[in-house]
Amino acid sequence: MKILNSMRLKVPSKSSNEAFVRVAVAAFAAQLDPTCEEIADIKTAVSEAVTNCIVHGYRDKIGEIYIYARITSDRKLTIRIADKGCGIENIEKAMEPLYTTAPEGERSGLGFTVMESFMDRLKVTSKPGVGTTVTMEKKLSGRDKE
Amino acid sequence: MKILNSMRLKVPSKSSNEAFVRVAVAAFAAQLDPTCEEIADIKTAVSEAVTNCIVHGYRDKIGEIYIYARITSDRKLTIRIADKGCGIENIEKAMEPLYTTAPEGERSGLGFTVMESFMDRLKVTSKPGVGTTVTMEKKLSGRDKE
Amino acid sequence: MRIDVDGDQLIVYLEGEIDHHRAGLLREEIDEAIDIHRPLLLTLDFGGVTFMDSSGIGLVMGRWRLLNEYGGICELDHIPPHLRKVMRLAGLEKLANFRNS
Amino acid sequence: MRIDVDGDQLIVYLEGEIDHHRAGLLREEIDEAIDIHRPLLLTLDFGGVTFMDSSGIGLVMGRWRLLNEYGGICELDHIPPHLRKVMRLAGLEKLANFRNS
Ligand SMILES: Nc1ncnc2c1ncn2[C@@H]1O[C@H](COP(=O)(O)OP(=O)(O)O)[C@@H](O)[C@H]1O
Ligand SMILES: Nc1ncnc2c1ncn2[C@@H]1O[C@H](COP(=O)(O)OP(=O)(O)O)[C@@H](O)[C@H]1O
Repeated sequence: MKILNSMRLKVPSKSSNEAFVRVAVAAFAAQLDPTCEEIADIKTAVSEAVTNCIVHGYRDKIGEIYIYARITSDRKLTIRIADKGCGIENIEKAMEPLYTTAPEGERSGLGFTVMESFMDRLKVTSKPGVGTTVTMEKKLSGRDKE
Repeated sequence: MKILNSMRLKVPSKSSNEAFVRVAVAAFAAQLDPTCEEIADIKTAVSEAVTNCIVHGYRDKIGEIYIYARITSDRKLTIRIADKGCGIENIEKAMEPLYTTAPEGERSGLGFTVMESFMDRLKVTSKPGVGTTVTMEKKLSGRDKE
Repeated sequence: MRIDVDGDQLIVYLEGEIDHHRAGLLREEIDEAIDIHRPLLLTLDFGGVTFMDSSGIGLVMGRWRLLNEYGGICELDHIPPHLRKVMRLAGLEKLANFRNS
Repeated sequence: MRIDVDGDQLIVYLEGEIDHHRAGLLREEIDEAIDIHRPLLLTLDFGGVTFMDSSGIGLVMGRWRLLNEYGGICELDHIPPHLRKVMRLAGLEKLANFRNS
């Protein structure tokens, strides 16, 4: 599969960047001429992943969030979002719907569930004390050209 | 001056990234709640700088374009756009209105002129064989909140 | 965001994008109004919402709990299609009443 | 992009964003039409253009030169405010006629 385009983005873990990153990734994905629903799906999944870096990964400190995105000739969008924060002890448990370690912050425990349902594929790798990387894939439908 | 937020973006020098980068920088600048005219100014200046990396810096090859943007507490947006391309021999001459080394590509020689007039400050540093860096600043007006 | 009081009912007209960044601010404003008026019915109107991630679910569940504490109920109104997709994941239909959706 | 022929006149309705990426594609299409019809008046209508950088100036100047070669003239119509800012930098008012702007 040929890589058609790619981008790397790095932002500090400030909550105002949740909106910025999801718009930036959506603008990147625009090259594949996605439908409105696909754009909304992508924005929502990206928002979840970035929020997790801010809320859980770096919790009370500011660190860097690393975003990589690429599109390939099979119309597949791959997004990788990583932090060098606290990491996850038990990934399987963390991915269970409604499981959250931050109920006091009114987290619903549905971030991973949203990422899984709105994208085609989700992979989470993490190491306590080292950081967390989330990789998501979505194949975009070919939209009819006017 | 306190740095409120910053972002680093890296994309290959493909012409489809002209649109992507200007939208991404505009989305970043949105935190300062700019006017429509300010957004248009920023997008146009960014488009010129990115196009120059693609058309002149890397000419017939693909290289990386490095974008850095930050906002400070005085509502100043700083944008740095750099390539590791061919560089510029004579910066002063290059910045003259209507001067272009690529008339065959229908370049108008107005890229730097646009950057200078649409932003408050423009600084160009370049070294032949090493690359070119363009730094632009614009102070955004405080818009009345509804 | 506009908040209307109508007898025992509090209607919150949400708008724009609801993410973690904004949910905190919204929560404060809504809870202040709940604290003052102690409504028996809280209506969260999503008609003007253009984006929402799971932070919005946290916002709804949190308010639902708050009203539940003193016997109030919560309903969601005018949910745009894409938000419904997120709400369905949360099973919110079982918690709060859906109207005009 | 729509291109209309009206006697000796060719009207090009430009739309969307004009940057270096798109200018190349637009140029090809417009020049093909010019080649076929040899218009005495080329009208570039910018009414539908939402963004333009100096690549658009190159596009206008290139077409202007092309028409000039055989005695045709060029006019620009419906230029949105922000585009006018770019056009003014280029002194395009002196080259082509501005209409409805
Ligand atoms: N980037 C991360 N760094 C550390 N822990 C994380 C990260 N992302 C998720 N987690 C852990 O996984 C749990 C579940 O995440 P998620 O499904 O997104 O729900 P929520 O964010 O609402 O808690 C979190 O509560 C947290 O403990
Ligand atoms: N990033 C760059 N790398 C190498 N040369 C550049 C770069 N940017 C500008 N130049 C040189 O400066 C000249 C003037 O640039 P500019 O004012 O943007 O006009 P134009 O892009 O239309 O030629 C270019 O023709 C080129 O020779």
